[in-house]
Amino acid sequence: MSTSFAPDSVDLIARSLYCERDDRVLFQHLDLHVSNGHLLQLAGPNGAGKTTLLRLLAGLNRDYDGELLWKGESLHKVYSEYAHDRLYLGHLAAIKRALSPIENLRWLMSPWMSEDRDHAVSEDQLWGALDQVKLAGYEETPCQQLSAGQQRRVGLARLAIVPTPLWILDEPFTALDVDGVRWLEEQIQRQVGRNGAVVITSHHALQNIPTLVRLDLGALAEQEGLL
Amino acid sequence: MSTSFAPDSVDLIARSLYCERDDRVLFQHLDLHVSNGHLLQLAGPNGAGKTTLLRLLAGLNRDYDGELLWKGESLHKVYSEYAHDRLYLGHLAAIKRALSPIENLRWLMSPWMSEDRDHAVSEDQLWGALDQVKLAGYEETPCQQLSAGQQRRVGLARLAIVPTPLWILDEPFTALDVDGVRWLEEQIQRQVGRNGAVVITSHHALQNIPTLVRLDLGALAEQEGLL
Amino acid sequence: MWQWLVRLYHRLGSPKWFYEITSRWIPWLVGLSVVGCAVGLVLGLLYAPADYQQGNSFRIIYIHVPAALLAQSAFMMMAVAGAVFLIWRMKMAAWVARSIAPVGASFCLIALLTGAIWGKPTWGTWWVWDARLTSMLLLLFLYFGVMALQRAIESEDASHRAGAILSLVGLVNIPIIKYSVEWWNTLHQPATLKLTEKPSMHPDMLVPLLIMIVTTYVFFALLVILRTRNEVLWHERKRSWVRDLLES
Amino acid sequence: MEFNSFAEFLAMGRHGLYVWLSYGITAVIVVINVILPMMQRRRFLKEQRQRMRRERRNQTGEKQHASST
Amino acid sequence: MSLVMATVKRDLLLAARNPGEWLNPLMFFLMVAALFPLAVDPDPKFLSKIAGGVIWVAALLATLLSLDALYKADVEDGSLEQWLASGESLYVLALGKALVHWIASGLPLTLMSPLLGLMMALPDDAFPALLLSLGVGTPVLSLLGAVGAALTAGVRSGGLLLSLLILPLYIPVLIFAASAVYHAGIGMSYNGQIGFLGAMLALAACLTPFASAAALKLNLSR
Amino acid sequence: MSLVMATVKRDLLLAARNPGEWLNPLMFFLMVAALFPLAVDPDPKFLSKIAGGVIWVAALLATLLSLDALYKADVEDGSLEQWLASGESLYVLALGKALVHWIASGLPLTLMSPLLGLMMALPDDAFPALLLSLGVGTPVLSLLGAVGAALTAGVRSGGLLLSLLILPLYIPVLIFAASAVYHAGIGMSYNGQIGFLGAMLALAACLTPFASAAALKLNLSR
Ligand code: HEM
Ligand SMILES: Nc1ncnc2c1ncn2[C@@H]1O[C@H](COP(=O)(O)OP(=O)(O)OP(=O)(O)O)[C@@H](O)[C@H]1O
Ligand SMILES: Nc1ncnc2c1ncn2[C@@H]1O[C@H](COP(=O)(O)OP(=O)(O)OP(=O)(O)O)[C@@H](O)[C@H]1O
Ligand SMILES: [Mg+2]
Ligand SMILES: [Mg+2]
Repeated sequence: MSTSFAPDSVDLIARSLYCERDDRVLFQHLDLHVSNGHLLQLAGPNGAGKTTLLRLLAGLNRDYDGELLWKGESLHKVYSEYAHDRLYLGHLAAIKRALSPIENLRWLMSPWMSEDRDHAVSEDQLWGALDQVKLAGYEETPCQQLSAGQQRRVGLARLAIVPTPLWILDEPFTALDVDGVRWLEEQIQRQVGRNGAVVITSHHALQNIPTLVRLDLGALAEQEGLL
Repeated sequence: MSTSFAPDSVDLIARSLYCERDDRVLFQHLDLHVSNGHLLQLAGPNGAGKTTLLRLLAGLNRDYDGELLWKGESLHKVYSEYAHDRLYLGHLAAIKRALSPIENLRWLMSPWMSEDRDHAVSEDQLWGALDQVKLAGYEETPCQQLSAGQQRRVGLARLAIVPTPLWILDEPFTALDVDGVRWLEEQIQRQVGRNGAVVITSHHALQNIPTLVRLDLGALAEQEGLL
Repeated sequence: MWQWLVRLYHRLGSPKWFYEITSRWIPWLVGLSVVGCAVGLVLGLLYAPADYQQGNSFRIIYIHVPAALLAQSAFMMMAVAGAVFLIWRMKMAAWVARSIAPVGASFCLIALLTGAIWGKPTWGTWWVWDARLTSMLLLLFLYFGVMALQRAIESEDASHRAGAILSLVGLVNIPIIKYSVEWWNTLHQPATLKLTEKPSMHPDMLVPLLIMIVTTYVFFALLVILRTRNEVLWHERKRSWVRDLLES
Repeated sequence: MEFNSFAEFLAMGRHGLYVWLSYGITAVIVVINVILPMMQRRRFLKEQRQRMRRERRNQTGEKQHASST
Repeated sequence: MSLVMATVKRDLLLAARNPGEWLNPLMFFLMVAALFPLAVDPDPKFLSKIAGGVIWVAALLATLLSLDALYKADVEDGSLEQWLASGESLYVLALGKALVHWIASGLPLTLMSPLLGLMMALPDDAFPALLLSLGVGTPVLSLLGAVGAALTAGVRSGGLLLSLLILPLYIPVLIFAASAVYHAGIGMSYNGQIGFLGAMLALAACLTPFASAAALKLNLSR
Repeated sequence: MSLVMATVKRDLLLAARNPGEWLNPLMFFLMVAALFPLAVDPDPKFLSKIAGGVIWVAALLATLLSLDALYKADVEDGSLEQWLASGESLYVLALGKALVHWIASGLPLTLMSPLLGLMMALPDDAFPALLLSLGVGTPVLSLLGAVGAALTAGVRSGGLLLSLLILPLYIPVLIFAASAVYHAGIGMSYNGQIGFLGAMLALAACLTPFASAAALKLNLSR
């Protein structure tokens, strides 16, 4: 596995995004540029539209006006390449309670495990990742017997495998205890340090990362007179 | 409505409570006494057993060892009187999305609205309570068109009507904005001030109430060597 | 007397006592089952005379009837155990009830299958919608329902209670189902086909049948005890006596 | 004895198939019912013994760790 | 007692706001009954013989499917917890809920049945028996089914499980009701069957709320 | 493509861990079929005439009810979101899910059907037709039903709604399949019907995944 990403591997541009829900404009004239080494935190009060914007950026929702470009091309045109280069971790963890952590992780990582790609993820890496998130010994226990925090960690283990230069994370600190929070902060720092990029929504204050950019959707809306 | 409760109207005693879940002892040798003017906050990390203890105290769960007494008698023996004297507000709001706030509130308050009780709650009080929680104008709107915070307020409106000397509240600050939090704090202060009692679980720091007692289940468990 | 009953009850409620006492019972139960089965089957298959109408196919009776009787009483026992659990919150009763369900269902299935096989030579068809057959089929479904419900509920205590409630509801309904099915069948259809109901059976036929019935009950007890012991071990795995057992 | 030979016993006067099918199915179900709890018990014992060994190892490990620091 | 009344009122209001709740079972009823002529034989003479039984099977399945939602929403949104917190009798609640269920499913179904009778060429004499048997029999289905609904309220994908639990218990109702309709069709008296259905109704109304109440408590003390 | 394979594997694993998933529809199938002799007439001669149709109606209803859960869990726990995030083809996923559904419901149902045939006194000649028609017809039911399941995955109490959407689409399958079994029973050829079922299967396998994929996207972009 490469320990650092190529300098041009992240290039996500949003131009004058506009989005409304239920007749309320969430944001307009929104411009963004995410590239290597960036850490972008979306902030704002409940209901400001953080999750909505994050899903637009992840390509999961097409209900917007404006432009989204990946490496200069429309994001939805080059979607399968984009999908391979970014990792999306949503509110929902996609964990099956009847399956064990390793089985769940195997399913979650399967897009990056096919042989024909370079840097295909190996089975060993999965076990290693579970070890990193303190699930060693629980690899084969059904997830329904794990606590809420442990279940979240199964999804987070993906971050320890790092196959993608861009991470898009929605409230990843949910349900984590102090140790877990520290571990996740380190991962985010490492990802930025090795020239990857992270877009994140979180009420948690991120520190120690020089390139951190905060985008406050609440303030933006006020500025545009949307409230 | 009386503006203050009789000095002996709250008298809840727990003696050497013991409770285990999934083979793990949550607490043991737990003694408690809640009486007029008390504010008891249950604290502790996730999974410490706060909700579990609260539900025991509310009489909603009988899966424990030890004694629970209401005015000197076994709580479950005098349950219907106890139920009339305490208000329980759980994680779940019991709001039907197809009904309007006033319809929901009417259902929630129905145990205190029957004519044959003294101090029966009147229809006017319901409308007044909705007004207090800033839902004036939304009384007849189906709840599915309200935001999450507004939906929580429908349930909280019950606190503005105050038919009961004892309140048992589980994380009542969830999803409230700054104004809402302030209002709820005021209500709790008023309830304690007029000689009522409150038992609450919350990660929120409660201030300005001289009688506040914090019970840290995490610390307790450590002390008993349960971890 | 009363004191003794109370003591017995408390002992029964003690998993450790149950485990230890059944350790002593098991060899006897195994022995009785094997001997009873051997004697019953030798008498039934070799020495009992052939039926004048059905010939040798009647020898299926030695498993069919015991299984059918047991399947019905097992449901009753399951419901009673469930009631004990619901009323006195005795955990042992819940474990016994859970152990009975699959065993009772197995015997129900045996009764159905052997009956169906028996039907082919006797009636010329594997299945008819006769009252006895239908109510047995419904009993099987009731068993399956209890088992499926117990499996579906994640919380252990809730699953025991749900199973107990359903088996009690089922118990009240069994006579109603049985009666209605009988009534239905006799109304719709003149009794073209009937289970052989001879008033008196030749003693050479009867004795092995009685032996087999008793043996089946003993064997059933054995199976339930084996399963219940597993439940006991699982639930008491953190107690010192199980740890000691594991050490040895 | 009702039968004169073993072959006759097997044939059961034309009903052999039915009789032996019944007894066979019954035998299978009975055997399953005996084996399942026994297997369950064996699995339980194995798992618990493993768990206890693991726990003991962890405990001694911790003690060593504590004494070394 | 006022919370029971409030609940009955609220549930009826909910059914009025969300007509799918009672229209869907009705449509299902019609469709299942319509499948038979298609699958078996559309000959009216043949149909008229099986009409009573088929209509009853369809009614039974429609009731069964609508039961799944009876308690589920209340468990999920905390209504049931509030109920238990109120200290009022779960027995009466269970009775009230079964009543609401019957008003929203059994009653429209009964009223709709003559239409199906016409479509299935039910003999003219059998119409009163059909109405009567449905009128007395569907409340039994609601009462018995409510027990199953309470037992499976906390279970994911409980729909099929509920069917498995409850179908065997429905058999006596089905037998007596179908036989009442059949006998009416061939001009015989069917008082006995209706009497049995009535007895079952009385029995179910007294006993099943106990079981429902116990099952509901089990969902709560998690 | 690897995520599709992983999903098929995972879903089969889930079905193995949770046998209720495929056992419950099977039980329901048996029970519904058993209702008819009880409700209509247990006379073997009569039953043998309606057996094919009744078995098919029961199979159809069992399939229908098991469909409800097909996508619901995946929508709720975020699996589907991950799928869309992966950029792989939803068409192939929809096909894979329908396949898993058939393996867990249609296939056991087909294998179980001879037992029901025996109990319903199906004519001996009709058994191959029953097996064949179920073998070819149930995959069509799974494919068509998956579209409805995808459409209603985000809807509460979608079970009944799903039935309403899908039942009309099932009618052609039911007609051809039941007629195949009936004709086989009276000793006539039934190649034509099976041919039609085969054609429907081919058509459904090609087209329905498009519809499912579109419906799934609709659930996601909330
Ligand atoms: C699937 C088919 C069958 C089922 C489910 C079935 C069920 C039962 C049941 C439940 C009993 C016990 C009744 C009681 O005393 O409570 C019984 C007894 C008996 N069965 Fe069957 N049976 C079936 C087929 C047959 C056949 C084909 C025969 C023989 C022709 C047969 C002969 C008997 C006899 C002789 C008894 C004992 C008589 C008595 O105690 O009343 N059964 N069967
Ligand atoms: N499916 C939907 N249909 C209509 N409106 C929606 C939908 N989902 C979200 N909204 C609205 O869009 C707005 C933004 O929602 P969003 O989930 O993006 O907020 P958020 O900033 O992520 O809030 P939070 O801090 O609670 O996560 C909210 O006002 C919400 O009411
Ligand atoms: N239904 C249940 N079955 C088994 N164990 C349970 C159940 N509900 C809760 N528990 C366990 O009981 C413990 C205490 O849970 P509880 O909900 O009381 O925690 P809490 O202190 O309220 O946590 P939080 O801060 O997350 O609200 C947890 O470890 C949990 O795993
Ligand atoms: Mg959000
Ligand atoms: Mg809590």
